[in-house]
This record gives sequence, structure tokens and C-alpha cells, in this order.
Amino acid sequence: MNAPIKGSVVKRPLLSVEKLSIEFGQGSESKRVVDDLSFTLNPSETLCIAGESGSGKSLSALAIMGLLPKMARVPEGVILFHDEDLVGLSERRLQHLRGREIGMIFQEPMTSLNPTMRIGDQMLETVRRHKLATGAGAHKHIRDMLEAVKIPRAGDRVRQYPHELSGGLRQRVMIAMAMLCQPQILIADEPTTALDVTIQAQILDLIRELQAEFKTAVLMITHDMGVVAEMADKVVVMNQGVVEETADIRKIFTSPDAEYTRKLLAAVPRLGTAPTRVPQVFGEPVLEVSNLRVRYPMKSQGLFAPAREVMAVEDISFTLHQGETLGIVGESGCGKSTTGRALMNMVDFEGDVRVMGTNIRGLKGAALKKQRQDIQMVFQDPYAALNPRKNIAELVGEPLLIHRRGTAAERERRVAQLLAQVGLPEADAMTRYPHQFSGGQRQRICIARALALNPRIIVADEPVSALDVSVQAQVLDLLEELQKDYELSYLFISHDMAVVERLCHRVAVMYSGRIMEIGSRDQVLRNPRHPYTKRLLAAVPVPALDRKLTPAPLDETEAPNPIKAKGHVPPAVRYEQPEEGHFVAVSV
Amino acid sequence: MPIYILRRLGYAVLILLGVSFITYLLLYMIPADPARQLAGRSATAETVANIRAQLGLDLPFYQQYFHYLMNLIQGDLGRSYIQRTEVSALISSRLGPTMELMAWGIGFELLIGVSLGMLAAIKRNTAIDRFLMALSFVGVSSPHFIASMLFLYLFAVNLDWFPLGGYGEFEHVLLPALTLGLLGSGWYSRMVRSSMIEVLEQDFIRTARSKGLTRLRVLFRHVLPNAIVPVIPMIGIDIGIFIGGLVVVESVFGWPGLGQLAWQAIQRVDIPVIVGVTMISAVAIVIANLIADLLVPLVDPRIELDKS
Amino acid sequence: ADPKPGGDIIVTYQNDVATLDPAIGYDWQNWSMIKSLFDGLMDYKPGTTELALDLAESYELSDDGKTYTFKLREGVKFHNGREMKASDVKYSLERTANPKTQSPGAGFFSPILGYDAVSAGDTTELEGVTVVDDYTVAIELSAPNATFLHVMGLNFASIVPKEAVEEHGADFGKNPVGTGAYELGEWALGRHLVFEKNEDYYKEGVPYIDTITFEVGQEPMVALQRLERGDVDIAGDGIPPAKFLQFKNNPAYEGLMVVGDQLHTGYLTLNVTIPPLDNLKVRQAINMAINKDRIVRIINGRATPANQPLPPAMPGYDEGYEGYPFDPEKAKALLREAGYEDGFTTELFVMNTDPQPRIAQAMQQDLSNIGITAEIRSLAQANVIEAGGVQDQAPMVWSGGMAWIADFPDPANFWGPILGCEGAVPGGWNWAWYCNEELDEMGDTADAMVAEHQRDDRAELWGSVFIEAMADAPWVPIFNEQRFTVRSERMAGDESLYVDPVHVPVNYDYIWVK
Amino acid sequence: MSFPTVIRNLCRHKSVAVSLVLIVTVISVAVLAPWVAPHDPNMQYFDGLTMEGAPLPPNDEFLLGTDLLGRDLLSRLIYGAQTSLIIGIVANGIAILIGTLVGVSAGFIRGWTGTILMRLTDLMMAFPALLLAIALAAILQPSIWIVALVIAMVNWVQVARVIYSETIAISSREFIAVERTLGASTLRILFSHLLPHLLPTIMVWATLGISTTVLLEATLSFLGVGVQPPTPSWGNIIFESQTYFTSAFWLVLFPGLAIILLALSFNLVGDALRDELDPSLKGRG
Ligand SMILES: Nc1ncnc2c1ncn2[C@@H]1O[C@H](COP(=O)(O)OP(=O)(O)OP(=O)(O)O)[C@@H](O)[C@H]1O
Ligand SMILES: Nc1ncnc2c1ncn2[C@@H]1O[C@H](COP(=O)(O)OP(=O)(O)OP(=O)(O)O)[C@@H](O)[C@H]1O
Ligand SMILES: [Mg+2]
Ligand SMILES: [Mg+2]
Repeated sequence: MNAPIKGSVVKRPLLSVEKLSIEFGQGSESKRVVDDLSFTLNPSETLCIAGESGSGKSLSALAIMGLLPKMARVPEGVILFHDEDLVGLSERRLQHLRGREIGMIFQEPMTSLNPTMRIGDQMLETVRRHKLATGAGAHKHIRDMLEAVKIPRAGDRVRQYPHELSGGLRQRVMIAMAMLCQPQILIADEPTTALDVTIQAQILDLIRELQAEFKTAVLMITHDMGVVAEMADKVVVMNQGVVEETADIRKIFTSPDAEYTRKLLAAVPRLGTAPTRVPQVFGEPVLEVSNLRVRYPMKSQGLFAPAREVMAVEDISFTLHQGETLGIVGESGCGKSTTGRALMNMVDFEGDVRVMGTNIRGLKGAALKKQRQDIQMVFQDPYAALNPRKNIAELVGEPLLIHRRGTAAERERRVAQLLAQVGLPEADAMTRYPHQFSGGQRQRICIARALALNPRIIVADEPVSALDVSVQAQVLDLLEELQKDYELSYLFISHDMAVVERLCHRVAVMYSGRIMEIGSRDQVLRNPRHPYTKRLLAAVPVPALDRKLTPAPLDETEAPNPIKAKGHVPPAVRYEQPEEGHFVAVSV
Repeated sequence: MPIYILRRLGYAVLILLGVSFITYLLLYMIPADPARQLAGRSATAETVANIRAQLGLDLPFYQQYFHYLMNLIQGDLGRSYIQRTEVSALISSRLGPTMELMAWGIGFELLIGVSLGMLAAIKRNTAIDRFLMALSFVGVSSPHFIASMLFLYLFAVNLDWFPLGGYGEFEHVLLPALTLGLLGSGWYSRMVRSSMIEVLEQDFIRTARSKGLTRLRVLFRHVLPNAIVPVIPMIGIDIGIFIGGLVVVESVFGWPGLGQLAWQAIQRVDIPVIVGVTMISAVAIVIANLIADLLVPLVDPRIELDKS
Repeated sequence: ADPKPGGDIIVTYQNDVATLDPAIGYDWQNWSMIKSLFDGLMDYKPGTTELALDLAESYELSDDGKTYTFKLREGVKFHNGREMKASDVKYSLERTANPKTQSPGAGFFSPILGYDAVSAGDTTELEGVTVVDDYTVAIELSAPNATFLHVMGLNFASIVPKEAVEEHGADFGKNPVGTGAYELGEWALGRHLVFEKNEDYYKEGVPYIDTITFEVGQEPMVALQRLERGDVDIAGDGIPPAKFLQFKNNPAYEGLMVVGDQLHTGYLTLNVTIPPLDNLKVRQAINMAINKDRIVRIINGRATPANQPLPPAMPGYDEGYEGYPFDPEKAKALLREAGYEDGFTTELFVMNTDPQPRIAQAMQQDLSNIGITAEIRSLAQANVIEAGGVQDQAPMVWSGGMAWIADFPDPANFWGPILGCEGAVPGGWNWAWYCNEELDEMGDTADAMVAEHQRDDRAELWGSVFIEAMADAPWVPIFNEQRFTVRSERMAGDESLYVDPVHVPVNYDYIWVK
Repeated sequence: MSFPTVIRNLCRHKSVAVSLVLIVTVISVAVLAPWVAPHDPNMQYFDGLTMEGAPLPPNDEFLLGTDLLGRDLLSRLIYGAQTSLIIGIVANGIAILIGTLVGVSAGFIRGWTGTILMRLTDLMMAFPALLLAIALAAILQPSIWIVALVIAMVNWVQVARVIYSETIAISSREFIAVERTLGASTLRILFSHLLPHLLPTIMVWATLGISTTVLLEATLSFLGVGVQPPTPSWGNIIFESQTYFTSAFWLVLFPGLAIILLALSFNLVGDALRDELDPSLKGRG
């Protein structure tokens, strides 16, 4: 700072965290999960905390908010916001700061929204609490905010409940909610994990706008080095509760001090770096999907209002072969998870789904149970997918028990092995409960569970979105290894193009419930035909400095409204085949 | 939704039919001859036989029931054996007071139960929690007669805050309703406490707090609606349990309700009145349950009404 | 002080009033209410069991003792304003006797000539009742009957106006019209009834009170509390047992409580047809085993021990009779003689409201002292009555709560239904199933003694019937219960009016407010 | 976790330890009644009443006073524990069991099975249980087991209703749907996944049910279905003497306390047991 602002002697940081420690448990059993964390945050600045999954990032953020779980203690450290120490601040005072001065976006959007309240009301509450606007103004403010996070048809969405939204939509609601008051500090815990890259780019841009306009300081927790490169001014790298390195963004990317930082950077997957593949020949088709269609009934608006449906998946067909990985990418809310859920028989659907040759529609009893051994899913929202009353050993061992694999001792060994494979070797992990883990750890628990049975097919819905790159690499290696050894087939839903490029043999691009383009990896990612695919690829952040994305003023045509009258039949899509095995939808 | 309601109403008719049948059958089986009750102790055997014949009590069971049903369909509940008055007149003169007391009683139950339950959940494992727990057990374990009498002696006789029983003014309903409310609130407070504890641990509570909401707002807008879901069906159930306590409380407080009518009728095997009151309370219970079922998905949108 | 007219009083009851139709009402609560609304040909002197004329100005008995000719009072008006005539008497009696009316008291009219035909439904007219002129009616009986004048004093013989009965049909009981001292003002079902003074009442100066409000649905304990406060003038249900001692021993309430005898006996029936109770020695043993003094103590002395079926106030009561002494040793000896030295097991039926089960338990303990195991079956009133009326159901029944209170003060009323052969039928009230035709005949002889001069002989004859029955020991007479009425300080009138033996429980016509 | 450890952990809290002791005491006293009761529970002592026939307040001879027939209240409470425990624990337990089973199956399976089960529940709920009791009383020989039967038959209904709604709420949660995709059978989901979530509710009903069923027993016995005099039970001691509560408070106070303490103890132990067996609540915020 060459030209200090007149009148101010020393520029104080907005937030400074000094020697913060967080512990769980009492006495000898106590476990220190954050140790000696220090950093400062200035207005308009973005500080990224990157690091290993489970290294205490989320807990540190919660400590700033004064929202640590009751069982957690802060044995030492101060958190200064302006002049106030947030540690041990009165609840009343904190209530004034929260939301208004410090906003937070939570890591897991499904469980972080009140299931019994419309999202509009949940947002309105913040507006009213901090007296930002009243009456119609408040409603408008909310709609504007939802539109700012690129939620289409915000007017309709405000009346929906969280469970009716896709993962990405929920996350955007969280973001919108935290930004409503334009807080001085915005804490964002993995804010874009569930977002496709185009939206991610726009959200990041939005955050930057906020920073510019209101001097908002952003504390961003992320494992995506691309996002770090995009956003950060300063970076804190954490590993196992301790800070490995705190440095300027430039230093981190150019000459990192810590061994761990170097390791982390080395593990970052970069789009376009995967070697081109020789076309492979795969075995039998294990999964054949034809004309799959899923619609969710909407709550009727009144007694006589016509029944409406959400067209989540509309007439899609594809085939997955033995040993093959099919990636599904696409914008948030386009129906990826729904497709996966249909394959798992979790939603009612039309069309045919054949797993290992048998049609699963209407399958029951023993036949269904048998089929379950062949196909397993890793769910997008790991926390919601885990029974909170079961410990990890029980959860991961559950499929083995259900299908009577091995003796109790064998099962226990298998569970331990699985946990080690996904990078959760901690001795006490087995007896802990889901809420005692970090977001990334829970995601790995879900992966371990899906792998337990050695299924033939795994539907993986954003399986590594919450993992730091080194752990992510470990998990991806594991998946590849298993594929090699057992000829597993994966249906891999992800928005991370680099990961998709690394893992997938073929890629399908979905948009608004339909497949827009499908073909081999190289065909789709290296030679995209459909404009939507091109737009998607352009938005991928790059983990390198000085390559700020300008979120392209992309094709601004709105996505078609998925809410239709019941029984509506949209026109069919026609596909062109520019190359062998490469299909591209032609707009109609 | 309208279809669902229609179907439930259809079931309700079946249920009422079932209730009337079983009630009638049981009364038929009870060894106590209404004709003898009517005829009194000096009656000769022929007087008794005569009365029996006139009431149709000498007919086989199915005929008696069939007659009753036919009349019922025409809205005729019959005449009381003892009072010799139309059952419908007896019931309608008492239905209003009973509903009034019931509404207030359940209102107090909810008010007391829910707020104490919330308090206990927030103060979990503290002395306050323990005290409230003991209180709820005392309430639930107190015989209505003793509790009503105690309240009456304490608040009406000694402190003179309330009138000594009676019916008519608003002040009359307060004490009996409070008694019912206090005694029954234990169920609600225990239920609310246990579901609150669960909800308080959910992540979305943390989100709500992160927005800077006051404790009260978090409690009432976020915790309560989620915690109340298991409590809603309680209201439907409560009507049934409530009627038991109502009989006693009405009689202690001189409240001219159905409870007294029912109690007298049962003691004197006044079949038309017993069946009539039973049917009325069955209607109330069935409707309350239906309403409870309809309310639940309104509070928790994840729950679907009729999913097969 | 002299009676003072005027004033409004409040009387409370727990149960709603069943009906005010004199042909139907038959419980102790509406008994005196009906008496205040209606009049019959005969009544009793207030507060006594002494017969007196009412609507009849005079009567004559024919020499054969079969025909009574009543001269009616002239100018007596129904509440609807019409004058009461002899035809109304005929109508009223026939209405009660008519089986369509379903009157529980129809059987009382069986002495009247032609009753059987009416009862069988062949005709609606009683052959024996003739309207001589507007103010004279003659009633012929099939045989002389000493109780007949008492029957004419029963509520069932009240005079009702035909037009009002026909107007209201089955609801006459809710819209009573009579000639009585009061007329019904308002009746809010389940809440209260208001009796208003009949300004046209034929008896000069009676009644004294302007309005009587009967508040129903009042818990007796609360009613008493309200009475202590002065909110209530008469607690109709009396003093609940739980409050009795407190109330009695509280000097503040001295004078509020009125004690009187009633025509009541509490007894334990021993079913003479069920072994081993069919053995006289066993029944006698039981009679000697039960400690009546202790039972009286348990109910706080609200009764006097009894040794014979008739209550002391009843003509025919034998003061010299000593009954069976309380002597467990002797009782055991008797059992041994009967061949039951090891005792036996039997059942004791009892109605389930306090204090009846307690009394039964006291008996149970006494019986167990001589080796008899009596299992208690505590049931609702209707079930006990039902069980008693089935021959092989109930070996022993404690009559408490359902006990016999005489319909009219005559020993005959204590015999037939509860000890005579006519009651020992399915559905009857003779739960001992005791049938001694010889004694029945003696009763008939006594009842035929209708002449005035035969009164004492008749009473003596009846007395001996009961004493002889006691030799067969079908009952264990336990006690004669007393009545306790509480009234507020402002209530006046002779104490006997508040425990009137006939106008049960209170003779509303003659009480007054200070 | 082994049984002794569970017990040891439970006893860490003083109140829980006291409760456990209380429960064990009550049960053993009930079983050993003939040896521990100071008097014959049915003996109507001549000097157990005043000359006017009033019961005696607690004194040296009769530690908790005498009842309206001059019997020793303490001894009656001790013997009465037998009946009350059978009702409060066995009958109530069975009712809870049936209710839970019906509610869970109806709520989880739904469809026709659910409809039929729930409408049956509605029917039972709308039906006056007292009438059933009166009918049974008159038809059958009274016994404690009939009361137990009636209570079990009548009391499951409410439990079923509550459990039903809660089951529906829980089965709409994601992890249950996920469990199906693992191939878990319906039974497994019910017992292994749903039930633990229903435990708190079941606990509430089970423990409060102890009080209410013990009192209900008295009502039913009064109508002639259950134990007949002079057999004591806590409920019938209260009911026999409830109108005397102003003149002889001990007659309702002591049995009332016994009922409340028993129910409370079960509640405390149950709560602690649940926390012990379900540590998912530990470490929560
Ligand atoms: N309630 C708890 N009890 C015990 N340990 C806990 C609890 N909550 C979190 N932990 C542990 O604390 C550590 C830090 O958790 P935190 O959620 O801060 O991780 P994170 O850095 O946000 O990881 P991720 O990137 O996976 O979200 C983890 O190892 C986790 O297992
Ligand atoms: N239960 C439901 N009820 C109504 N609409 C729903 C429901 N679940 C999902 N939807 C809607 O269906 C559409 C597709 O949802 P889906 O979860 O499949 O999206 P997605 O492709 O997985 O998105 P994301 O990447 O954000 O997770 C969305 O518009 C969503 O709002
Ligand atoms: Mg985290
Ligand atoms: Mg998704």
C-alpha cells in the first residue's frame, strides 16, 4: 500500500484469526482438529483455504461464525473482527453480526436448508431480520438475488421446497441467501461443488462483483485449484489441522514452500492434459437405457388448477458396456441425478432400463435384490444418504450384511480395507458417526459403501466433488484400478471436466433433461459439436495464474421451462452422427 | 387431494358402521336387561316382558341392529330408555358445551405441552428439564378426579379466582379447561421435547442461526415446524383419550357436557344413548384423525398423502 | 316461627332428572319432584308415614271391603287452567295400567278389577273404575286389599290431564302438567330445571317458596362446598361419605345436617337354591358370622344394625326379636354340623360404588374367619341386578346401593317382590330365591284385613311372617340406613320435611325460607 | 458394548443409578411381598380405624397409615406392586410392541396393507374401550390377565397412530431410499434403520404409558374386569379412596408417588440407555 488512506494510521485487517485451535472431546480422549491457525483478511480481499479433506477447514469457518458444534471447544486463539473477539462473544452480539456482517455458505446444501420451509421464505427471513427491504421490495430483492445466481424462473422457485430442487439449485439458493445482505465477510465453504462450470464461472464472477462494489472480503474454502487460481489473493494451505503454508497466490503457484503444497499442485488434474486414447473395444453392454423419461408431479396450486409436472429427464437413451466409463456432464438441474436415481429404481420412470440384460422396471423381491448387487450408486449428497444413527463400520458393512457376504470378521476386514482404500485409515473412523466427519470424508464413506459389494456397475453422482485434489487423485486411481481388475463399468456424473477427461471413455452432455451430444471422450471434449458443449468447455477454470475467465456472454437463450402441464409431450429430438459413435442433437 | 379426502370420508362411514355394530353387539351381550332397568323393582314379570317387546328387545340381534341402522340413516337416534327423550335432543343440548370445553382443553394442552416441551429440549439435561419431566409424569399420573378437586379447592374455594363450577360465562370454562390442559400436556411436552432434540441437531438450524436470526425466531420458525410433525397426529389421538378425562372433569365442574350423559347412560344401560354418544365421539375422532393426516403434509412437504 | 311465603332456592343433584312423568318416574330423585308437580287421591301427612287425603275429599269402603268410593275436591285446577274431574282420575289410572305407557308401576294396580285385561292389552279400560259423577269415582278391587290406599298415594296414581298428555305424547315427562303445588317453569336439559309456585294451588298458603331451581350435573362434593358458601340451599345428594365426618364434626356446620330414618334395610341375600347355601345351618352360620357393628363403623355410623327384614319405622317391626347373635364360634360349630368344617368357596356380588365394595370386604373378612372364602364380584348396578335375577348366578348379593326402600310404608311392600314367591322368578328381585308358600299365604291373609280395626292385628301378622322367614335365614339383615340431608342456614321448616320418609328426599311443598 | 459396561456407564449419572435401584427394589419387593410386608395386606385391624371409622394417618404401628377398612397401607402397596407391575410393564409393554409393529408396517409399506391397518386403528380408536371392558367383565371371570389383555388390546392404538406418522416422515428421508438401493429387505429397513429413529417416541409412550395403564387398571377393575377386592393394586388403592383425599391424603399420596416414581425411573433409565446405545447424539451441536 503506497498511498495510505488519509486519516488511517495503520490499516487494520477486517478479520484476523490468531493461533486458533479447535478440539473435540475431554481430557485424554481429546482430539485436536485445528491447531494454531492464523491468518488475516482485508476488505475486498479473497483468502482461499485449500487443503486436505478433513483438515479442519469447515470447522475453522464455523468458529468464525460462532457456530461450532457444542462438543467442540476452542482452547486457545482469538478471532478479531474489527475490534471484537468473536470467540466467546455473546450470542446476542453474534446474532447481529451473522448474516449482516458475516455471511456463510455451507458445504452441504441439502441438509443445510430447512425442509419444511419454502426457499423464498427462508430468504425473506434474512431480509426482514436485517431490515433490508420490506413488502414487495423484499420479494423483489429475493428474486433479483436468485436471478443473480442464475436460477431460472426465480418467481416459481421461491415457492418450492428444498427437496424439490437439484443439488446445484440448492447450492445456489444457499449462495443467494448468504449474499442477500452484502456482508462484509463472506465465508464460502465449497460453494461451487455441485455446480457445472458455466454456472460456477458466473457465480465466481458474481462474488467478484460483490467484492468490488461492497469491499466484501471473501474467505473461500475450496479444493479446486482452478477456483483458487481464479479467485484468491492469498492462500492458506492446511493439512491435518495445521497450516502448511500461508502465502500470496503467486507464491503458491510459482514457488511453494511446503512439500504438501507441491504435492497438492502436482495432483491437480488439468483439462486437456490427458493422453489421447486409442479407441478401445469394450465387452457386453451391461446397461441399456432407452427412451427413459422421468417426471415429478408438482404440488397442485389449487383445487382446480391443472396438474403440472417437472420434466426432469426426457427421452434419453444410451448404453454402457462392460469395463467402460460413461461421463454425464451438464448444467445443474438438467436431470443427471434423476437419471441415476431412475437406474436405481428410486423414482418412477417410463422407458426401458436393462441391467445385465434384465429390465428393472417393476422388478420386485428377490429378483430386485439380486439386481442390486450388480448396480450401486454414490449419491450426490453424502450426508443425507447416510443413516445418522449408524456408525461407519455398520454403514459400510451394511451391503455385505444384506447380501450375506462372509462372516462378521471377514466383513470387518473388508470394511477396514475399503476405508483404507478411500483414504480413511484412521483407527477410530469405524466407530464414529456420520456427523463426526467432514464433508469430504462422508463422500468417501459413500464411495466405500458403493464399492463394498464389488458391483458390476457404479453410478457415481459427483463422487469426488468434495475431495481435495490429492485425495481425489487417490480415489480416481482406485476407481481405475478396480475397473482394470474387475471390468467395472461406471456412469460418472460430474461437472469437473478435467476429472471427466481423465476417467471417462465416453461422455454424454445433458441439457434440460435431454442428451445433447454423446460420443467418445476425445470426440466430445476435444471436438465438441453442440454449442452447449462448447460453452461448457469454455467455462472450465484453469489452475494457473493470470488466466482469469471472462464468463463468456454465452448464448443467453434461456433454458426451456421444465415445468409443463401433465401429459405434455415435447417434440422428439433428432440426432446427427458426424463421426462414428458421435451423436449430436439437432435443435428442432 | 380431494379424491383422498373423499376416500377417507368413505372409510369414515365404514368405520362408523363398524363402531355402531360392535357397540350394539357388546351392549347386546352385556348381561343387564334394559327392560328390567326400565320396569323398576316392583314390576311384575309381564310388565317387563311387555316393555321388552315394545322396545323390540325380544327380537334377534340382527333385527334389532337393522332397525337401529334404518332409523339412523333417517337421522333418528332413538329415544332414551331412561329419560324417554329423543337421544338427538339429549345430545344436541350437551354437544355445544362439550365441544367448547374440549376446544379450550386441547388448546391449553397444546399451549402448555408444546411450550414446556420446547423449554425442556432447550434446557436438555439441566435441572429445569428434569423438573419439567417430573411435572409431566405427575400430570399424566394424576387421576382426573383428585386433580380437578384440588384445583377447585385451591383456585375456586381458597383463592376465589374462579367460580365454583358452572357453565355459561367465559370464566367458567377456564378452570376445567386448564385442568384438562395441565393433566394432558405431559404427552405433548414429552413428544415435543424428544422431537425437538432431534431437530436441534440438524444442520439447517445452523444455517438459520448463520443468518443472524434471533433464538426465538429460530425456535419458532425453524425448530418448531419440524419438531411438531410427530405431534400433529397426537391431536387426533387425544380426542379419544380426552373424552375419558372429560367425563370426570365435567362432573366435578358441573359442566353440562356429553361426558355426564354418557356416564349415566352406561351405568343404567341406556342403550340408545350409549350408542348415540359413542357414534358422536367416533365421528369426532375420525374427523380429528383425518384433519391430522391432512395437516401433516402441509407442515412437512416431503410427506405425501397417499403414496402406495 | 311461622312459615313465611316467598324466596327462591337452589337445589343440586348430580344426575339429570330422568323424567317428570308420574306414570314413569321411579327414582328417589324425581320421586318428590313429581309429588310436588302432581297430586293423587291420597297422600301422607308431611314428614310422616301417616296416610292423608289429598285430591279425595273423602272415601268410603264398601262392606265387602272391595269397593272404594272417592269424593273429589271441587275446584282443583290443572296447571293449564282446566278443572280436575272424576274422568281424569279414570284416565290417569288407566294410562298407568296401559302397557303402552310402559309404566314401571303398572303392577301396583293389579288389585283393581279388570287390571289383567288391560295388562294383556285386550282393553284400555279398567273395569273396576267407574265415574259416578264429575266429583265421584268408584274403584272396585278383585279382592279386599289393605294396601290399596297406599297405592293411591303412589306417584303412579297421580292425576294427569288427558289433553296435555296427548299433546306432548312421549315428551309429557319433559312437559308435565298436573295439579301440584309447583309447576314446571323451565327445563334446560342437563343444566337446570325451575319449579314455579302454583298460585292456584288448592291448598291455601302452600307452597311457601316462589321458585326452586334444581341444578343438575353437580358433583356432590362440590355441591356441599357451594352450600357451605351459601350458594346452594339443599344438597340433594346429601353428604358424600368422604366428607361425612369432616362435616359432622365441624361446629361451623352444626344444625345444617338433618338426620332421619328411612324405610330401608340393607341385607345380604343367601341364595337358598345354590349349594351349600341351600343348607339352613350354613345360612344360619353366616348370619352369626357377620359383625354388623363393625360394618356400621366403617360407614361412619350412618346406620343402625338390623336383625330383621323390616325397618324399625315400619308397622309390624318386632322390637322383641333378637335375631342371630354375632357369634363366630357358634357359626363355626354350625358349619361343622353341616359338614363344612373346612369351609367352602362362594361368591359375593356387590355394586361397585363406594362404600359398597368396602362393606362387602368387611363381610368377606368375617366370613373368612369361619372358613368361608367369598370371592367378591364388584360390578355395575345393572349387572348385579341381572345376576341376582338368574337362579344359579349369584350365591350372595349385598344389596347396598340397590337396597329396598319401601314404595309405601306398609310391610306388604317389603315382602312380595323381595322375599315372596312372586319375586323368586327369573328377572325378579328376590335374590335369595326364597319361596315359602305358607308365609305367602299368611301375607295374603293379612292383606285381606282391610277394616280399620284390624290394623294392629294385620301389622302383627305381617311381623310374624318376617320373623318366621328369618328362621329360614334367607337374608342376613345388616343395617337400617339413615338419611342425611344438608340445607343452608336460611332454610326453615320442620326437620322432618327434609328427610320426609315418603316425599323422598325432601318435601318441597312445606319447607320455607327464613 | 458388553452388558456390564452398559450398566456401568448408565450408573455414571446419579439419578440413573438411583432409578435403577428403585426399579430393582420395586420388582424385588413385589416378588418378595410375603416376606417384606409388615402386615397382612387384607387384615382389617380393629384398631386400624378410629371409633368413628376414619382411617389412621401414618403412625408407628402402620408406617404409611391405614386405609378405609383399617388395613395397613404399606403392606397393601407392597402387595399391590405385583398387579401394577404386571400391568404397567407387561401389558403396557405388549401394547407398545403391537402399536409399534402396526404403526411401522402401515407407515412403511403403505398401499393397501397400510390403509387397512390404519383404518383398523381408526376403528379401534373410535371405539369405546370401556364398553368392551364392561362386556368382558360381565361375561368372563375377572382376572388380572383380562385387564392386561384389555389394556394391550386398547392401548396399542395410539402408539400405532403416532408411530405411523413418524414412520412416514422418516421414510421420506433420503437415507431410507438409499438403503433400498443397497438391496435391504423391508424388514431390515424397518428394524435396523427406522426403529432406532422411532425409539425416542416409543420411549415417551412406553414410560408415560406406565402411569396411565396402572391407573386404567383401576378403572377396569372397578368395572369388574380385573382384580377384585380385596386384592390391592396401586391404581385401585387410589380409586377406592380418591374422594377421601382431603380427609385422608395418605391414601392417594403414597400410591400416587409410587406410580410416578416408577414411571419416572423407567424414563430416566430409558433415556440414559438410549443415549448410551445411540451415541449419534454425542458430539452434536
Ligand atoms: N463432531 C465431531 N466429532 C469428532 N470429530 C469431528 C467432528 N466434526 C468434525 N470432526 C473431525 O474434524 C476434522 C475437520 O473437519 P472439517 O469438517 O473442518 O474438515 P474440512 O477441512 O472441512 O474437510 P472437507 O474438505 O472434507 O469438508 C475431520 O477430521 C473430522 O473428522
Ligand atoms: N422431488 C422433486 N420434485 C420436483 N422436482 C424435482 C424433484 N427432484 C428434482 N426435481 C427437479 O428435476 C430437475 C432435475 O433434477 P436433478 O436433481 O436430476 O438435476 P441434476 O442434473 O442432478 O442437477 P445438479 O447438478 O444441480 O445436481 C430439476 O429441475 C429439479 O428441480
Ligand atoms: Mg468441510
Ligand atoms: Mg444432481
